[in-house]
Amino acid sequence: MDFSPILISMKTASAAIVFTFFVGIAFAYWVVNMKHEKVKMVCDGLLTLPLVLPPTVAGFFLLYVFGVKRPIGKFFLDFFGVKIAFSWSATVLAAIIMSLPMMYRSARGAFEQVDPNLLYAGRTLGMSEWSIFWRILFPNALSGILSGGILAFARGLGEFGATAMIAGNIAGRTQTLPLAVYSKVAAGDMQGAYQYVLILVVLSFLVVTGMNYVTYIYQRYNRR
Amino acid sequence: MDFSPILISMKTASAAIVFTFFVGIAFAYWVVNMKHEKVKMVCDGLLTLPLVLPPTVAGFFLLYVFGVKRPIGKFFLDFFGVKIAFSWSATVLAAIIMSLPMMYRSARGAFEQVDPNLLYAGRTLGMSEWSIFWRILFPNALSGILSGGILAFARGLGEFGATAMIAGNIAGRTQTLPLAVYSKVAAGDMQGAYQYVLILVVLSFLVVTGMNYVTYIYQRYNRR
Amino acid sequence: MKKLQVDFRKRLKNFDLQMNFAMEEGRLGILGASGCGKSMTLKTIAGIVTPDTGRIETGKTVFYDSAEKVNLTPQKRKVGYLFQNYALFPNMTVADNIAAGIRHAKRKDKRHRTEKQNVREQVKNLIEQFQLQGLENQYPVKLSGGQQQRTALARILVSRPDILLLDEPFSAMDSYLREELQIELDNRLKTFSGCSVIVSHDRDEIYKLCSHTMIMGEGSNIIFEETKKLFNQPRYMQAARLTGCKNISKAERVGPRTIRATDWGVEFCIDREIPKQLSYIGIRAHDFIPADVNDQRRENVIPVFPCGITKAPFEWTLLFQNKENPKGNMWMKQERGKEQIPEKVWVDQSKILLLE
Amino acid sequence: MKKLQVDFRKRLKNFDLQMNFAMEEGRLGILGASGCGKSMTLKTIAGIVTPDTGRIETGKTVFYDSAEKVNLTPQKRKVGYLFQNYALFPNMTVADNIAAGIRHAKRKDKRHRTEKQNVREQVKNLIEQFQLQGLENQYPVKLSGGQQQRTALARILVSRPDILLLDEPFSAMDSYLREELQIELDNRLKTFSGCSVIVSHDRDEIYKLCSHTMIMGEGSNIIFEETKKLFNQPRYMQAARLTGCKNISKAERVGPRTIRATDWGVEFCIDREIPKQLSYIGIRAHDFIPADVNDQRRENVIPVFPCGITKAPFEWTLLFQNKENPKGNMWMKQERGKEQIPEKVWVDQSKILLLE
Amino acid sequence: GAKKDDSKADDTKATKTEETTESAKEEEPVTLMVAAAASLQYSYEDKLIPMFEKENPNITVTGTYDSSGKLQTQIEEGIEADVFMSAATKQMNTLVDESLVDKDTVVDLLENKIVLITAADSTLDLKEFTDITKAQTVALGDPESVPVGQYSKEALTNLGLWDEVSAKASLGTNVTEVLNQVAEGSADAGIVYATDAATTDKVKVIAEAPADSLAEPAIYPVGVVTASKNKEAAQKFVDFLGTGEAIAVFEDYGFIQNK
Ligand SMILES: Nc1ncnc2c1ncn2[C@@H]1O[C@H](COP(=O)(O)OP(=O)(O)OP(=O)(O)O)[C@@H](O)[C@H]1O
Ligand SMILES: Nc1ncnc2c1ncn2[C@@H]1O[C@H](COP(=O)(O)OP(=O)(O)OP(=O)(O)O)[C@@H](O)[C@H]1O
Ligand code: MOO
Ligand SMILES: [Mg+2]
Ligand SMILES: [Mg+2]
Repeated sequence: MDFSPILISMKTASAAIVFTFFVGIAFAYWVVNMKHEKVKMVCDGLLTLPLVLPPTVAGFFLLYVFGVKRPIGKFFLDFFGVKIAFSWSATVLAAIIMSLPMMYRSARGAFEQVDPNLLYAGRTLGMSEWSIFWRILFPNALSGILSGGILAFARGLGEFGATAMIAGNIAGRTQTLPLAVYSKVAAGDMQGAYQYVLILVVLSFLVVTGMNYVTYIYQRYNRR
Repeated sequence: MDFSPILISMKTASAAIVFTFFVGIAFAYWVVNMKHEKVKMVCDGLLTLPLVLPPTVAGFFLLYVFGVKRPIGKFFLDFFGVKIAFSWSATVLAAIIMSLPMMYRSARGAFEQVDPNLLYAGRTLGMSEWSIFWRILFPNALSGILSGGILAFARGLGEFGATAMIAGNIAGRTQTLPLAVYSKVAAGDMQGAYQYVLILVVLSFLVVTGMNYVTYIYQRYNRR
Repeated sequence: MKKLQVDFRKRLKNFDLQMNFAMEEGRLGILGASGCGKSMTLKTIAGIVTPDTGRIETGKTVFYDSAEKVNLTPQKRKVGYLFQNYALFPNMTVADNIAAGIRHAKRKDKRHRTEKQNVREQVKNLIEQFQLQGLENQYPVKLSGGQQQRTALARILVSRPDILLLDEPFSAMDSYLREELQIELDNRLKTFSGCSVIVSHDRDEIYKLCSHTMIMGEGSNIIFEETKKLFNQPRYMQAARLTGCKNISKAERVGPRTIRATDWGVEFCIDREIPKQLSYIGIRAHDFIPADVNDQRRENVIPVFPCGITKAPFEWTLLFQNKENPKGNMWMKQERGKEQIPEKVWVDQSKILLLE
Repeated sequence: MKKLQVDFRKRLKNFDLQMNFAMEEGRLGILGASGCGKSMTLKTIAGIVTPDTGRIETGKTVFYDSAEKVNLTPQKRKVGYLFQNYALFPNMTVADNIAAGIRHAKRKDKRHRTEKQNVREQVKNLIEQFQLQGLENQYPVKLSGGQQQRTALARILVSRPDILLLDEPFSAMDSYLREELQIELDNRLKTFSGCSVIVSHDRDEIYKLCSHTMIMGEGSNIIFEETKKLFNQPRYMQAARLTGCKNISKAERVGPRTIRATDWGVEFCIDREIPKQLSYIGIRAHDFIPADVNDQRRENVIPVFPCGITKAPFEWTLLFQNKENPKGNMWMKQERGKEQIPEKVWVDQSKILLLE
Repeated sequence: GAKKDDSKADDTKATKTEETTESAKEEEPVTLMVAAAASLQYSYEDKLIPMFEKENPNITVTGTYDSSGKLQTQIEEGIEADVFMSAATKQMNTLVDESLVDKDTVVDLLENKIVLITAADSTLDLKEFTDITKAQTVALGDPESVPVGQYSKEALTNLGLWDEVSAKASLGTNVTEVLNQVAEGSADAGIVYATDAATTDKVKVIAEAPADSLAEPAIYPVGVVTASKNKEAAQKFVDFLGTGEAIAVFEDYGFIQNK
């Protein structure tokens, strides 16, 4: 069995979740604090969008945006020497785009459930908005945020359609676990497919349970 | 342009969200109230699972479970005369399985953020657990739950891989919008694809915004 | 017949909560220092917190018994519990919050129409009694503290509990409203056949409302006594302090009828029998009486060395020490009007509290 | 120089909140019925609620000015606000909650080490002062009501605000602790150069702690006065009621020096000048004095028809009506000891409050 | 049961590493990327690439396998493939027209047969290709995007059956789907390449499409991508695929040499 998909998948999912986690939270914070109700709803709709597109189609659009021949892809290539499409960064990009809505949405719901008096209290105590965010809003929304993180991580780990399109299925470079599973299945090698599926499941199981455990430990204060 | 995919998708996503919404909430409630921390974590892992499987692979498993030759599929066929695979019910099944983790996870996070004193208060007032759930826990977790609902709905609307596998791609019967988009894109008919994508986006946008609006109206009590 | 018997033990972080008391019909007031376990005790009775061992029962039902593994749900206990922070449902208006407290008879027994009518009427009555008119459709975030508390009280009373547990029911109300609602509650409780437990920091409130009073030390009940008796003869140092005795001093017996208050450097003569376990004495600030310079009394008279004066609206407080042997401060309270610092003060020996 | 000038208007659901007052150094107490807008006023000053129009400023800074479109963030206002429900951070221990209040000097100015040391020390001091020892690492859900309130107080004081806004700072504490902490706060506030505003339902508390008192009616300030003066001459009916005057009656002038209290059916003679706008009179329950049967006084003496007696620990209350013209109830309070129902009571005409 | 021979593949790999280290001094090491239709993956990975690398120690070959249509898009969008092998001429022709593949290098290397399949344990008594009309549900590749779908449609149209069949057809988005749907009995019958049918024993082949039903046979063309930076090596690989040795391997996997 080839172990490279495991490594690639882990690297991809980890890199993606780090980005998604913070960016998703940032978007959620930004949208929650919007004054204008209509703009808010529109932004929300836009951020939820990648979820309704079939991943393959989302992959297409990504390819049209980040392909080496398209302006943005070209820009990255020319100025940073980074080739996005068909490289490892493309697997990360796909995972990010497909999991961001979950992170964003979960974080938003979580923020909305926090008692606003706590935030006011922080403000009158002279805490900066930054530390109010990190020390009050964030920890008190943690359950919901971690739920989102788990969703986003799992989605990133399982991302297939968009990855196959924008990153290709290059063994040892962009072949993630889901792609490897797919390849095995396509070749009728169910045995091999099951092995990869098992790894995928165990991996995600470990991470999810680990995240649950962290929440459990961290939220001592909520237990009675 | 063929309009049947629109209808099928709408029917599928609606049917799926109704099921997912309540079942996801029920699972969340069940897991949140588990006494045993370890069992809790394991159940959580299992319920998050479908998210890490590439949809196509998830479709496989569904096919293996609900195929007419397999016990469950056979049971349905023999006793109810329902052939799950290749029917409209299969599109719904695929949408449910793929969107359930989001609903479950979001609802769980939302429940955990509700002040337990409110539940105790309901109990001492003699409210049944049933009405405590619907009149206290649920409305106070609404932000998070609706976030989950939006995620789940969008995911159901966009579900492609598992649907193609278990429901097939039968025009007018099981061809949902994502499948139609995929066909168009794969055939290089970008014009046709854009039309369907537009419909998909508008549809999900309407529903997401509608849901946001409902939350907004419903949560008057939270505004100051 | 005992209406409420409580005997349990529960480990808390800093100490063990160990309660053991029984009460008949009537009202029990609980006084205790902040954090001594008053709210926890109520929560245990209500079934929100499960004790480690013990037994809690009413005449009718066993709520909890660790030996028999009984642990009724809060619903089945029919206990009304006023949370210290009210715990109003944020998603319901005032009227809905109150209506949420109504325990419905079995659905099928009544016609739905009449019941709905009934609910509306009950809620309306309570809203009036608790002066919440105009706020029926307001949500809790938009209520003032006192309004929240009144809503919570109304919600509990409408649920017709067998036992009422009130955790500082009037703390957020202004004195005027408080007195009105105390009278209101008093009247309601007169028609209430079950027993009720009231936690309060206001000893006057307890005195007015409760037939019996329990004093709690850290984690356990020290005294359970008829209210009047307790306020007159607190017997324990904590009880004296919590019933408002300002002057408490360590004391030792130095003669057959003489006690020395070591903190103040004063000796007192007592004609009553002096209990063996005496270790403190207490004198209420009101019980010091200015003595004329030419007063003939010799016993229990203290020459005054004044240290400070504070004035409250209707009384003034004198802080003084023993002029001949200045040590700890004593407090003396006087009604306004006679605002003159006396040379000596006297205390009737029958007013001196002998405490354990 | 005015230290705090407040003048704003804000639509609330049931009424408009319209406040206009200015205070110099010192402490302002606010008394007002439940729901009249006290907490809202504090929130507006703190910057949590934005008024519709107006101007709020201190000597140093303009907090809010609708005309100039100034609206400082709460952070910049440096206002310490004690929330009525404390608003402790549930995710932080007691110590962390208190430390959260510390405003850091610009990071680079100090060495990190010493600052950390400093924080720990400040927190430790406050924990001791507020008697929270042993609870440093407890989370708020596990604190009793009083412990929560003390933590919140400590957290605010550590943030060294320019202005202190305390919303019922001692409501959840038992009387003993309350008095101790009042003294503690009093001392702290003496060294505090800014001004502070205290909302309380306890008029004694206001009397003890505040140099000035403001009485609020529904949505506006009725009086702003030196505390002592206000308690002696409340001038307004609401003020009299909120400063604890039990007996208030509608009144009308019936002669050059005669007033009839229509609710009680009693006439009183007054030698002072009687204000034009007189519409109520008030008599404090303590100011009725038992008159001997053979008393020679003829004016302001009421024959007593007793209706009820209640006893508080150190005083008893007599409810009575005018025997010759029984109408509304009057309250009379007496110290314990002289527990005899008098035939007549007399009131010193200088003690009769003439109210608008 | 897939056809593969792990032990042999491992052997060749092991020898290759040794040789690469030796010959590295002589020639610049080159890495080739082959973009090939998914159905070619196992013949490539297990046999052909190891064989080629053994012959050319300085060349390492990596592969990306997916549906031909997707690969076409990816080449259009600049994937750094050197060699493209499609499962149909349509994609290759498009790329040649766009000058993305060198016209001169294109070879119509292999031919594949389309076959009618049913589940191995099917009770339907199908005998001929035209019996497909007896099935209640049919799984086909999507003619718009899946090469085998195009051929299926063409064959059925020529046989005059398309209208009847398409009414009860599920158009799979890839061949794997079609295979599994038939194997699991979701569809009573399906049409796939003979090579696909050979990857699993859960389906049985009923019949090949009649010879005259296809105007042109199903051709697998291969060519060098214009943008390739290693054209020489790429051409070497294409040439290697045409050798008898390589053709023999393809035939092992069920392909037929196109003549
Ligand atoms: N869930 C809990 N777990 C462990 N300890 C707790 C918990 N809740 C409260 N405590 C601790 O138990 C003690 C008693 O708390 P309780 O709330 O009963 O006090 P209280 O007597 O009601 O005081 P107050 O008058 O201030 O409300 C306190 O020291 C508190 O810190
Ligand atoms: N966010 C809000 N929006 C509109 N009205 C509000 C809001 N919050 C409170 N109110 C209303 O404003 C009035 C004043 O409330 P506030 O909290 O200031 O009362 P308060 O004087 O502090 O009373 P208490 O002594 O009971 O705490 C109340 O009638 C309340 O119902
Ligand atoms: O729905 Mo997908 O395209 O199989 O990830
Ligand atoms: Mg308490
Ligand atoms: Mg208030």
